[in-house]
Amino acid sequence: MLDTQDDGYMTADGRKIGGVAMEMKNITLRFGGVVAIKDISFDIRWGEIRAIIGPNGAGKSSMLNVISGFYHPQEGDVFYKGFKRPRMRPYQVAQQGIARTFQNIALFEGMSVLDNIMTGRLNHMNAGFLKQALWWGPAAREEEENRAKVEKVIDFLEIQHIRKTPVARLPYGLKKRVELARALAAEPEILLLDEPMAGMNVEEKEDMCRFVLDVNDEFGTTIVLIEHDMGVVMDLSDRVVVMDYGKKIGDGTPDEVRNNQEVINAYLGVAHD
Amino acid sequence: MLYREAGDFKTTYASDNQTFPIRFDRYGYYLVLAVAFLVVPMFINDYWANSIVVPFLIYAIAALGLNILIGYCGQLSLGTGAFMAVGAYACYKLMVGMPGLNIVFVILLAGLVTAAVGVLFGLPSLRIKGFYLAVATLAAQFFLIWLFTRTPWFFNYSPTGMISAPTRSIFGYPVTGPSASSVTVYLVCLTFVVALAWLARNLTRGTLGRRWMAIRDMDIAAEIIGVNPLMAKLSAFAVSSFLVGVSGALFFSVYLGAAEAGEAFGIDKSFLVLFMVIIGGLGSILGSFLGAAFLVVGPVLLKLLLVNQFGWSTDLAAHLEIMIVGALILVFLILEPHGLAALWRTIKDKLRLWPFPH
Amino acid sequence: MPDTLLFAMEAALNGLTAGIMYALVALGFVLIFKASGIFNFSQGVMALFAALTLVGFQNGQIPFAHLINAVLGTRIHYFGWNMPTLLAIPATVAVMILFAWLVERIVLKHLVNQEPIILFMATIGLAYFLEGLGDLMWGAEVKRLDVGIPQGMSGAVDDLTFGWFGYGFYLDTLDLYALGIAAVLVTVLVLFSQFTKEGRALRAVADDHQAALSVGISLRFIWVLTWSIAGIVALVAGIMWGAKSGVQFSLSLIALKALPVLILGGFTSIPGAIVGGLIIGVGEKLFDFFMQPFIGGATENWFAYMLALAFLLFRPQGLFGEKIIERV
Amino acid sequence: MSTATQGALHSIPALLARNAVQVGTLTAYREKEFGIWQSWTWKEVDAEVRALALGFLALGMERGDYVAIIGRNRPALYWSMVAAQSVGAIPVPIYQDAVAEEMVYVLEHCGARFAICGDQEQVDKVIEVRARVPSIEQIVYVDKRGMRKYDHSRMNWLEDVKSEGRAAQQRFQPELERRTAELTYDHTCVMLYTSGTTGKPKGVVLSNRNIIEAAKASSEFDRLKPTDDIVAYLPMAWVGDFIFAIGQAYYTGFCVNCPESAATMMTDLREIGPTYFFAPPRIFETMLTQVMIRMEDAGRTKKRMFDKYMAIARKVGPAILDGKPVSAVDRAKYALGELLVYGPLKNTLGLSRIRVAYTAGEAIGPEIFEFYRSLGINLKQLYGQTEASVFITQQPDGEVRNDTVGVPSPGVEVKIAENGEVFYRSPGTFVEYYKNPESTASTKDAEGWVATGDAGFFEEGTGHLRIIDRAKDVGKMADGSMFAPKYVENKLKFFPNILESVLFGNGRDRCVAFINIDLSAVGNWAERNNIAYSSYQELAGHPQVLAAIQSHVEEVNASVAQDKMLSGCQIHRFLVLHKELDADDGEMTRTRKVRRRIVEEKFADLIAALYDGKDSIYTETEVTYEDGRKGVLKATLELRDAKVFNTDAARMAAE
Repeated sequence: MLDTQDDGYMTADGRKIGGVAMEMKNITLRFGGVVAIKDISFDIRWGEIRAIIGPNGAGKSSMLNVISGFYHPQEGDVFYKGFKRPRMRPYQVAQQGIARTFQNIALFEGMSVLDNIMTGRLNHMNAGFLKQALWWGPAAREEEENRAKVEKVIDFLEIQHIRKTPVARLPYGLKKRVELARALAAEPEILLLDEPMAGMNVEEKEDMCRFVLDVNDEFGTTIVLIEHDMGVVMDLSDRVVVMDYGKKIGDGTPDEVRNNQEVINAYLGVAHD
Repeated sequence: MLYREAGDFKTTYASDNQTFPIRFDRYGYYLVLAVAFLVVPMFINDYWANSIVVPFLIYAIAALGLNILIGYCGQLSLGTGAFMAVGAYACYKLMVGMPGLNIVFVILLAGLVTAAVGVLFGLPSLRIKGFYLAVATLAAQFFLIWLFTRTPWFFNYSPTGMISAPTRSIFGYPVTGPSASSVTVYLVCLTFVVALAWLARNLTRGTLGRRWMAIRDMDIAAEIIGVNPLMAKLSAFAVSSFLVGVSGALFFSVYLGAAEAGEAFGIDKSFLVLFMVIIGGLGSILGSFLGAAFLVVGPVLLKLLLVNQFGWSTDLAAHLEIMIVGALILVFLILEPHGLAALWRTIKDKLRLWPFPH
Repeated sequence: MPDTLLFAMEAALNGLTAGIMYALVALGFVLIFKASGIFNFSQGVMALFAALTLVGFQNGQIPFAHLINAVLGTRIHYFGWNMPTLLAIPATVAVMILFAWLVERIVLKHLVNQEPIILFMATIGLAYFLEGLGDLMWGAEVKRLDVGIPQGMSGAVDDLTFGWFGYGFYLDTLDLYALGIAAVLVTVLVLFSQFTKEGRALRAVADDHQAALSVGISLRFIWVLTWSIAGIVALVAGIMWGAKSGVQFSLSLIALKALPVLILGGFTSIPGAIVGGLIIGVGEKLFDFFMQPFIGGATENWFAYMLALAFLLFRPQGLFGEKIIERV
Repeated sequence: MSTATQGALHSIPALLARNAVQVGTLTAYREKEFGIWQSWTWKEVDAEVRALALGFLALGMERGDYVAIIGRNRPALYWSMVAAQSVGAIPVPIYQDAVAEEMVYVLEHCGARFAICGDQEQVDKVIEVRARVPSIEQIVYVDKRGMRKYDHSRMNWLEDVKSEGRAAQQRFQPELERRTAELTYDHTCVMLYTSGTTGKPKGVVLSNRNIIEAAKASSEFDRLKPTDDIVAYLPMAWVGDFIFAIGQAYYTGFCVNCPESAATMMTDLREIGPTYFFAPPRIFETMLTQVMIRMEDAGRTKKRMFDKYMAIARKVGPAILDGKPVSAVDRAKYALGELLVYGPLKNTLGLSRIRVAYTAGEAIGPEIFEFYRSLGINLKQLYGQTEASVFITQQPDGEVRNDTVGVPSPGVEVKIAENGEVFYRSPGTFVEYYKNPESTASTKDAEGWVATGDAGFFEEGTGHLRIIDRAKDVGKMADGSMFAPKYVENKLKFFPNILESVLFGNGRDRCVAFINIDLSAVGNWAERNNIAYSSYQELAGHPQVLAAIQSHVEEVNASVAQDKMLSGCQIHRFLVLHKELDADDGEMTRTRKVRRRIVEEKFADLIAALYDGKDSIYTETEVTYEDGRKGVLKATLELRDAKVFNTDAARMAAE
């Protein structure tokens, strides 16, 4: 069990970070012979922005996939809200209030922006089958209430102008934003961002940073993000986990990490063999 | 060009995501309904009813069903014919078994039975995808047809192995059997079509529809954002099979009157409906109707032209027809993968922007 | 030795020969699937078409005779000469190659990087088109196909088995030849893919499209090539089947039979196709043999599919296919 | 506010109370937000405003306090104005794009105690100037986005103010009723700062009488109905917006629609399809340009059809609109055109429901004006100014022409001084310039006649007023002939390629001109003739562009020459400026009127060069970028001669 006494810390800019929300304990993940993650442990606290960084192939994405229940580690456990998380399907994890975005955009290309974001609300909508079929009272009402919520998100991310556009027609940067919107619409307790700035130009990156901070700030959402762009991460995050070749080589505040010799080596590409 | 949208603004979400948000479309829709229910019955005769209108309506329901499965949920099925057969035979057994039961309920029940069978054959879709699934549904196709032709219980041991619909009526008007007039048949089918299309629309526009489309567009992502694939796929199979079953029941009871599983619901039926969906437009309710209309009216016209005009032999005309249908599928998949519905949409957008090109 | 067992063995033996047919068609599927990731539903119809064409050439039929007569009111049917088989076969091969070329030119070219499902439906359309075309060109009536392969009960087998069990199995000589031809065909294919430049290109593409393209292999050429080969395989299958039970529409239905074969064998494995074919062939015959008393006959119609279905649930990637790891 | 309804309708709150009773269920406001048009009936608005007013009382708003209103057009801000009025305070709308200096001046000058801001951006501006304007006590904001971290000791969210008001109803209701009941026709209704073309802005004090009388007269003039719709998108600090969206809206009780944002203005306009519409000429001009650009890409047949029917429209459209006799054939053709072209066109522009549309502020290009008229849109001109609560003259239906500004509005007297300057007197005439008696005296004499500062004359026969130019700008040339720059500049601006132009020549022997190209029009033209350009400057300097402009200039010369009185104003030399004249650089007012003096000083070197016949000159100009940074623009400009005509020759040419 976790240390329930622990009740967080203050950040430099005076934000209050809560106790431990989720903890990875000695996670090891293999694909056949390949070891993607090797005995990694770290925790995520309520309200913080937690980054996982590392060179390509370090196992960052695999880690995220473990958190979102897409991969099931052969060894180690995930503790969520103080309890050991049983092996569950990804959609069950999502229903526990964990939403995510994907490294190479995973939007539903056949739907409009609005519908895509509405899918984020699925876990909050539960009108019965018949009610939906007859579009009868509760179903219709539910649809409208959730549409209203989604519109708030659309407004928040400033994508009103593309509301009804099919996502297939959107440029890369906007797609990323829509994907974030879809995740936000789920009103997650923990938001996982898989390389949110990958392949963006400077301006788009700045916007995205602003949004990430705003999200954490306005809704107090706990954010876990993967990024290999060091600079971005250091400005954004409260604490950083550094991975390399599936192993954890550093964990702490951006400054601590910056001065960690192993990390420096990993990034300067000092020979691993 | 015809659209006048200035001042046609939305003040509630309900009005914003209604089926026909544009006033002009809405009125057009009402007009079509009015004509279908009030004008057509006055002029319809047996020829039109039997060769075009009724088949169109019945196939429209089947296409709607298949479209929900393929177009909305992305699960390919080649078993439509068999599922129509299930509907038909269920309908037959119910008609014979419970003579007192109103035909409308019989048909709906037949639909439910089919839904159950559909779910059963949908189970593999949880493990397998794409053509693998297609094969699974083919298994349904062949197994079920075999079952219906080989098991006398299904056709009440009739020597011919055929099932034939006894007379049933609604409000005293015979709907099935020889004495049914084409007008009543037409109106019954029309009512079913309108009602079921409305249900389908409601399902596809709401939560369930989004679950389906999420699975269709990217099943992994869908599951990760919280869609339960089991429920999504099975519900799609259920709804789809229900519609197909109802169309099968209608096809047998009010249209054919008598049928034999082998030739009435063979694999060709499966493909015919599949083609309707492809030509009409995957993932579009309207498309299901357009596709059905196209593949019902097309051959009739062709036959009128080749056989009645040019006096060709019917089989020659048939060969040409098969060839043309095949070619059309290719043409559509190449030029307009989203079918007539997409064509319609493009035209509409042009009209809305008129006189501007874009 | 109990008779039932003997009968069962005989049934199995016949099943084996039927299995070869399936295997041959499945082979066509696999070739195209490997090279272009297309699931060619029209493979069976190609067999029918090939057989029709062959017969047409042999009998010196005039293509589209019926159509021409209908349009021009003429009464032409035959050129009035018979083409020797040894000439007709190459001619048919040429036609199949032309067909392959046209398919690439008119259809595939426009469908590159579409989802597989779309391509699949396209081949269904192709199947319909080809079926209509075949009937239009050569007429729909059932035709005898004779390429000089001896038919009828094979005495050799009969004597041999009689010697062993005191009961002579019935086995059609044609099937024996089929066995041989199939074997030859497979070896040729293997040799081709091993020792010719085109063959290597073929395998390269099968392994990795991008890489193959980057080393300058023309995908379009590969497609024409594979479709041609598939066409030839179809012709062989067509000849076998046609010789056995006449050239007619039902021929195209063996395509449907080939699907479960593929499920068993896996979409990408040539040996898989063959083994799968044999399993299905033997399986359905035995199943029918044993179950007939209880559930009635004609179970061949669906047995293969049910087997495949059951199989799918436990090993979706097929006997020889490799496991797929999904990633986001 | 039952008390007010019995009393005379002598204040906006009183009108609101009346509407809540008489047309309570009709929609009063709509705003596009969260994807749909959020709507409020007059009854709801009444409740909102009352809650807000109570909240203001709770915040300690006093009689006579000045309340700054800063932000884009939003219902909440309009309600704040009315709420402020109901507690006896005076709303002072301020241009939201005003730079800090202007804002400081205005806030200081009126000594605002409250600032009500649209969103974070405006709040930041106010906080920035707060140090220098101590009078500001409370800031209220409408949009909560990003405001969480701010120090709220002297700041409130509008919604909180409201709920506080509702909570405090018991306490403040009587006080509120008392204050609202006190309001008379002579209480100040609003104070608007005119961005004077020269010098510091002046605070124009407009009483309830001014606003309501003006609104009354004009509403009746055009028979406005409670079911009418307008789109409020012009700056709230501009008198026009106040008259249309408050004065007339509350007097007739029609609906005010606020767009989602400036960016979506055009789509929102299209969705609403207003029945009553005002826009400055430049808006109509851009619309027309857009139409033409989009039609460029149309297929040939479509293009031909378009041109054919537009020709028909130009021929008979206006006549049909004015109810003049038109042959049946033409009517039929026009009807067909209505189906094929005009109808859809009006629809895509969002103008299909318009009953009355006005343009004013500057002269509008004849073909632009004709274009809209010919489509069957009842576009009219009016002449007015802040000091008059807008209306001085208007064009009655059926007497609409491009070159006049109409007849005196009901209740307005107009006279022309011997120097040609136009004077007027009306119930709408402003009370005074706030804290500025001498300007007041110099503009408005004892009998209440107000000098417009414009030179003009009444046309014989029709009695329509024609404006030549600003009176002070009408100068004399060296040879004593008349110098009317605006007159010529407008003629230039009628060319789509020309955005702005400035004519010089006062006291000189001949005229020269600066010209600004219209980037969208010229840029598009460049694209079609695949002329590459990397910057505005490069495009402006391109020889082909210069050639095109030159031809325009010479056309204008020809037409100017026809009028003996003004033929001296022909342009002998001109140059195309390397930068757009810009409000941020002080070269224009916020309403985009050219600040002649400032331009004259700033570009003295260029003018000089034009006069001493150089054919090119190098110059450096300081510019302000959007983010406030300053920079220097270097350029070498080509100076060109233009052909001039003598009157008789021009006459010949014309005939």
